Amino acid sequence: MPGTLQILFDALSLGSLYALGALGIALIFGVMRLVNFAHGDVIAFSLFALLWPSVDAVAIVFAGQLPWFLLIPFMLAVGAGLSVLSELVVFRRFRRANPATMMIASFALGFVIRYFLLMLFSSRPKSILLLPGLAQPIELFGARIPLLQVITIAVTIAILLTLTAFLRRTRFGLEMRAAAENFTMARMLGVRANRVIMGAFALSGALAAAIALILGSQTGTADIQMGGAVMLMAFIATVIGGLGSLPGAVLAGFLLGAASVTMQFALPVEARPFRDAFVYGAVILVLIWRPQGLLSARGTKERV
Amino acid sequence: MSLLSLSNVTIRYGRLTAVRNVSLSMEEGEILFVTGPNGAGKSSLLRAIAGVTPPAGGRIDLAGNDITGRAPEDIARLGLSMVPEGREVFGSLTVEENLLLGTGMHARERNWRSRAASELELIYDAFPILKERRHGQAGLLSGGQQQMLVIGRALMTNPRLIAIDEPSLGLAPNIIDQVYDRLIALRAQHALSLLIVEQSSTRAMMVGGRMILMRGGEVLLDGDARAMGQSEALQAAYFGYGDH
Amino acid sequence: MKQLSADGVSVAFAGLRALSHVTLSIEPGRITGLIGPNGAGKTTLVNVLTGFQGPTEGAVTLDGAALTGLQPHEVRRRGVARTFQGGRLFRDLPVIDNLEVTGVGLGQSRAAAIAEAETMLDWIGISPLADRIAGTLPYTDERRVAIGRALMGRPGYVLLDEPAAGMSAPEVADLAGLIRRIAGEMGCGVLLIEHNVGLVLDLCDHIVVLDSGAVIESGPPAVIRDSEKVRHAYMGTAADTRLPVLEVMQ
Amino acid sequence: MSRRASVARRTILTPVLLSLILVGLALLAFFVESRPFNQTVIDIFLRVILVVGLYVFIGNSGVISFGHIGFTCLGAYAAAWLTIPPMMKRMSLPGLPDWLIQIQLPYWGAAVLAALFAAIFAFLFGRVLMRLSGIAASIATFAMLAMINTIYSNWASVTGATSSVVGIPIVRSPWPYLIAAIAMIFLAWLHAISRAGLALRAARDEPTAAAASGVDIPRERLIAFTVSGAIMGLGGALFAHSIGLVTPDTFYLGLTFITLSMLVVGGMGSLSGAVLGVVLLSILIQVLRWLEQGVSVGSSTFALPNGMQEIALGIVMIVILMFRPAGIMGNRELSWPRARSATPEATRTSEAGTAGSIAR
Amino acid sequence: DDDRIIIGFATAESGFMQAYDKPAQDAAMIRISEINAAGGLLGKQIEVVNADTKTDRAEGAKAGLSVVDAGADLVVVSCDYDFGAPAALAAESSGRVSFFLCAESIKAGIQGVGPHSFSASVLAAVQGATMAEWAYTKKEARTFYRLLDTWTEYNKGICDGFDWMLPKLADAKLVGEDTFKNEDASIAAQITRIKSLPEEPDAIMLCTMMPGAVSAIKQLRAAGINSMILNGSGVDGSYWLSAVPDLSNFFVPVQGSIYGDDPNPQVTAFNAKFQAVTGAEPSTQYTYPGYVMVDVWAKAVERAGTTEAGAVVAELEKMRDEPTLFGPRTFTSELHHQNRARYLIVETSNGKPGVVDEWTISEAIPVADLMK
Ligand SMILES: Nc1ncnc2c1ncn2[C@@H]1O[C@H](COP(=O)(O)OP(=O)(O)OP(=O)(O)O)[C@@H](O)[C@H]1O
Ligand SMILES: Nc1ncnc2c1ncn2[C@@H]1O[C@H](COP(=O)(O)OP(=O)(O)OP(=O)(O)O)[C@@H](O)[C@H]1O
Ligand SMILES: CC(C)C[C@H](N)C(=O)O
Ligand SMILES: [Mg+2]
Ligand SMILES: [Mg+2]
Repeated sequence: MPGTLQILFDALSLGSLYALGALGIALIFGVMRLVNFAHGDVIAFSLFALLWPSVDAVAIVFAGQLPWFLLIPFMLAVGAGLSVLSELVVFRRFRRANPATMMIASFALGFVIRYFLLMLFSSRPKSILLLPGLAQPIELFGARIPLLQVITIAVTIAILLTLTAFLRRTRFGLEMRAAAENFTMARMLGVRANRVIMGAFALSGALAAAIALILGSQTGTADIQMGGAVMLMAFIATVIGGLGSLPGAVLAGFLLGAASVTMQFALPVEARPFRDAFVYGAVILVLIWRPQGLLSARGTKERV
Repeated sequence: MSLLSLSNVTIRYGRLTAVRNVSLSMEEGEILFVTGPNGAGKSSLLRAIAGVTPPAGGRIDLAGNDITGRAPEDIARLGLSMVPEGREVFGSLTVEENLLLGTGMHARERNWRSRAASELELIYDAFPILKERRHGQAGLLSGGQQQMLVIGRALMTNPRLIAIDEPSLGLAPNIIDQVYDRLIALRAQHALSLLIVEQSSTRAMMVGGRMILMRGGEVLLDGDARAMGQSEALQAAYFGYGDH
Repeated sequence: MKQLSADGVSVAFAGLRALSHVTLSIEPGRITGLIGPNGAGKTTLVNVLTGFQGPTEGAVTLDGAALTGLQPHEVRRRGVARTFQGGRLFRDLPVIDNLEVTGVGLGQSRAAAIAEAETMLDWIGISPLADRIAGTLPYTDERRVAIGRALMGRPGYVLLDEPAAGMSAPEVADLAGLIRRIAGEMGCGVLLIEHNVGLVLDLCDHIVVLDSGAVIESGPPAVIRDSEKVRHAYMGTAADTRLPVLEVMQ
Repeated sequence: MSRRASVARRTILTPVLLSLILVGLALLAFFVESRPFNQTVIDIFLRVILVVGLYVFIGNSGVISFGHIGFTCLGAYAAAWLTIPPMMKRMSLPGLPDWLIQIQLPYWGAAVLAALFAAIFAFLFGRVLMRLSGIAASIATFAMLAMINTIYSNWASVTGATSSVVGIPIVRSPWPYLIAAIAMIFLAWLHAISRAGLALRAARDEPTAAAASGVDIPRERLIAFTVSGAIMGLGGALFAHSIGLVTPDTFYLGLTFITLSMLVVGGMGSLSGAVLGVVLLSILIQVLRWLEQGVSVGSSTFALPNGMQEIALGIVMIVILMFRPAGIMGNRELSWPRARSATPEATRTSEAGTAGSIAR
Repeated sequence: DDDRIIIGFATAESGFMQAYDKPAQDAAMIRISEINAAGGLLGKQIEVVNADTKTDRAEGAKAGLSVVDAGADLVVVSCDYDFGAPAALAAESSGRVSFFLCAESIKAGIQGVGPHSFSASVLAAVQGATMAEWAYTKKEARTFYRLLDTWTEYNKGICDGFDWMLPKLADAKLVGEDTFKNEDASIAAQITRIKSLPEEPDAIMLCTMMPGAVSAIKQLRAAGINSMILNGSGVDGSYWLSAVPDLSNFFVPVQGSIYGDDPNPQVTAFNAKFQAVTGAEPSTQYTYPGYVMVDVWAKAVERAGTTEAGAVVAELEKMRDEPTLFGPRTFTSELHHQNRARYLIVETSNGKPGVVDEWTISEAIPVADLMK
């Protein structure tokens, strides 16, 4: 049986992706009460932007050839750009719509993005060599963890701290949360709510791009569907973490990773294929136990 | 030139006309009470001025700018501060965050933070309970406490015109007095103009100023509050009510 | 004996005592007033009486039987109804359905519920509103509909949380009449929370005054009107303690 | 007794009109006599069943469920277990209990049992999940779907795991599907006008007030959840018979989202919205297909590039929702245009010619 | 329509199956045009009709029906069994011969569709068995590790063949096994399990396919696991190799080589022709079965002298090691699929793939074992 430290690292490796994903989702949810199903496709888009204009199976990475200090900003910009665009063109029209409508709109938007990529790049996954250095594992206290994951974890925590501080301390953050709760009233107080929300979209788009970067260099493939799996877990993390609570989302992300990894170790081989059933079962239990989420975001209590 | 002027403003909700060709104007520093029975269109009128429900017809000017159909935030930035009917607190924010929210629009001006800070103290003096709960979640306040909060929040933005839809809603009598004292004091200090929807004609009479009476979406009476208070006309107008 | 009562009820929220050892009882056919400064704990008390808020101490009993621990819908089915300070109509449903729902919630068939809803709207005098979508009603009509909803199924007790808020004097006078009929004709026990002291003094047989969670005074209107404590803690200038138009009407 | 006509009498027209639309489609298929088109119509009926199933729960409770396709999966496999010839079952699904292997029912019998089977699971899951609301409930229902999918994708001896289960008798006549769809529409209508339906719709808008009105919210939700579970199960069974094989991944996110979209675009607040959402979007998809295959305009043939169909579909959906955030029908029901007093209600959502709502 | 011979393609022109269907269909078209150029079949020109399945089962059924209605004598369906079956069933129920382009599950044929259904490719199990036996005999591999991606039936098929073969190999032993899901963002846990073995296994049987395969391989190698990695044909192709720089000790079975080094020069010639027609060389070996399919079906039609289904099936079932460009084909009345086939072994070392050997499993996998 492998050392517990190694198991911990593996849990972190998986969890860090979910956590980072959850951040992007929690952000938009906190600001718009919108479950943004297009997020996963923004991820895919940001990665495929590196392939463009080449569309053949043996991808000649174009922007991908940039040195990292140009490449990273480029991707973040693409993600943020697309996200802002979707806010301008689509979500802005749905300010007063109910959550279900927005959800479906975001899904439809994701659908459009996905098939646009499909039309351009066909369904065969493209392979890319992105920041290869990062794939190498490093030894810590006799346990092995890919450098990439170390970075992901660090980045996640860093983003979490900055975002939280940003949302709590700055005027912008305050206005974001206000616009989220009562759009019209916020405007009556002179809040340029539309700009504020656009800002939120830019942030979450950049986060999506960050995930694309990490997924890209970890899996070495650009696949139209790629965002999907991570996003699903991210959604779940966002909810069981406590809606609108960024720390909660991150915590839950890591917990999901941990759950999945421990199951992978604990279960006998014939039960392992059912791993996810156990994970999702746990999710349901957590929701029953704490419907408002692990760390329910401050100020979500209701009274009559 | 008058601070606020409406000419032939009409407001419709689908087929229903809530306000019909209303024209009126307000001077700098004036107090204008709007009263009238249930469904008269008072709230609708205020919502139109604030840019929330753009009028179906007519024109609204604020401080010399045509604000017909302008965005609420722009109107607010022109110096209108609105307290809508029913408590619209940001329940998930703290009391203090609620109060500070409105000051953000002055962020470009110099020393706005210090000004905001001092404003805040003034509000806290007027409503000590808010200070007590300053870091508490606004949504958990009692109805009246929430009402204090929205009024305080409106005052924080140091507006030129403040429009309040039924300030006394859910407030204990002694608090109502405080609210009015505060409003009148402010008016004295920075020539603040007050547009107040008030059901209690007695209150209007006490405070004095101008008063209009709306019914069925039209302005029936317009005159001095004290004078009108006693007048038969007011009663008469009221007894016409109930014809939905 | 027949009464809805709170015995030594206390409620504590994180770092704040909303109610401490409050005892009060509501009897059929009588109108009990509950006044007090903002934040005194009036709504909280209503929440406790209707199962929306569990008391940290004390008990709620209905005609001798314990209500404490029951779900709000169970309390309602036992005949304790309330209105909300914030209106809380079913905004997307027509007025008639707002009442019908309650009938159905109480176990009536839809037909029966509709029938009662119609009689109820008549009884209150707002039949013309029957088909209006509740969300579009002016503030004061919301109040009347909310009361109608609370009266469905002839509850033994109704707790009205600031029903007169935002009403003009004549409307208040109207409401006063309605509340009298609720106690009189229906024989309901009414708890009336209001800041319109004039209305309370005028209507109530018995008045309880809360301040920061505790009962500071209780008794008949006369006592309350002259109570120094109450005046100090609560009353304002004369403005709202009289109902000029009310006199005109009677 | 009430001055109004009974609720049923006031609203019966809605399910009748909706059924007529479907009958029209069936007749069209009957006269066109093209088997692909026939299959298309069958698909529409299946979708109608599924989306109506969604409506019963989502439309009335306002809780978005991502889990209902799980019940479709249960239904489909139940139908497979009950209709595949025993000898094939013994080979491909040896894990089934012997009595089940022996059984071979006609498709309609199997479909009814499948609906029952799904309903039972809906009831059991509902007991646990219905106390949740809002997004928490949505995620919980999704977790349920994911569990069902994982189990059915790996329990080789009973579900054949990821491999298709074959040998399910194929039914290519549209009539059985039509009858089922109409039956489900009426079932949904009955639930909507029932006390449970009304109470649930009220709780959707104002849970607090609903509780204060004596409504036991979890219970009403459980009823709707179970009924809709049954409908989804029936849909699953017929789905299996329409293509003759089942795999778990057929009943996962793809189907979940397309059905949800149809419901929301049609208008999740109304039964008519559910049905029309399916019919209109399906027609739109079909038209786009034809465009994609190319239509000859005079001499030249004009064709959309491949994949354009999905993109166009997505865009159209977004545009519809932009102009009708509450869906094409809003929360109104199909009915004869009748003169109504000029209440604001009539104007809040201004469908030409349509009026009334099952709520009334 | 006796004066016309029609082949109907009910295949995916969009969605993820398109990546597999399109090349195979192009190859089929090449064979068709060759036949037409050589005077056609039974003296008639072969015509082609298409219907798009959109990589969707319900659409698949429609597509099948529409090509049948268009009078197809041969119905060609999607590469994968799950997506091809609805169309195949449609064809079967109207008594037409149907061919899966490259389905590698036993179901793709009599067992899963009916007596008129065939597959042009080789069973996945054969791939697993081939790699096991070859690695054992040619690479002295003795300790094996089995890593299964439970996503598809194809993956499981590979591992089934591996499981069938392993016991037959004296003193070869399975030192461990594990599963993962194609979409798993990280397989760190699975890797740790391998790492914690007393010593690295000689070979890892990796039963997976795109897109997850690349990620898994990348992570395995990044973790410093250098055992030889055995795969199914699903990971053939050089288009993804750039993602795993200098990949080595990596083996794939293929029916023909796309790398220009096929022992049979005609294959290389075909690749050139394919490029001439489609603009690019074949990107995986899954291009080839399409060609084989038309080839064997046409032969059967010639011999039967008719396109009538019964007769054609009878002729097909007479084929024993029928030579084709991409290895011999055998069809019997109990199996319309290859349970034994010649495979080329492609080794990738330092990121360069190339044919290193050729292998045919010592005995065919019994149908009974395939059905278990
Ligand atoms: N959103 C809306 N949709 C439809 N009709 C509305 C809407 N809001 C208000 N109305 C109608 O417009 C008319 C005026 O309403 P308004 O709220 O302005 O009256 P009010 O004078 O404020 O009444 P109150 O004193 O009770 O607040 C009423 O008939 C009301 O029903
Ligand atoms: N859920 C809660 N969490 C925290 N504090 C609460 C909660 N509910 C009420 N309070 C506090 O308890 C006190 C009593 O509130 P309550 O609403 O009962 O007052 P009230 O008498 O109804 O006042 P008003 O007349 O303004 O409606 C207030 O200070 C309020 O902030
Ligand atoms: C502000 C709160 C006292 C409002 C109360 N909870 C209601 O539902 O009306
Ligand atoms: Mg008003
Ligand atoms: Mg209160």
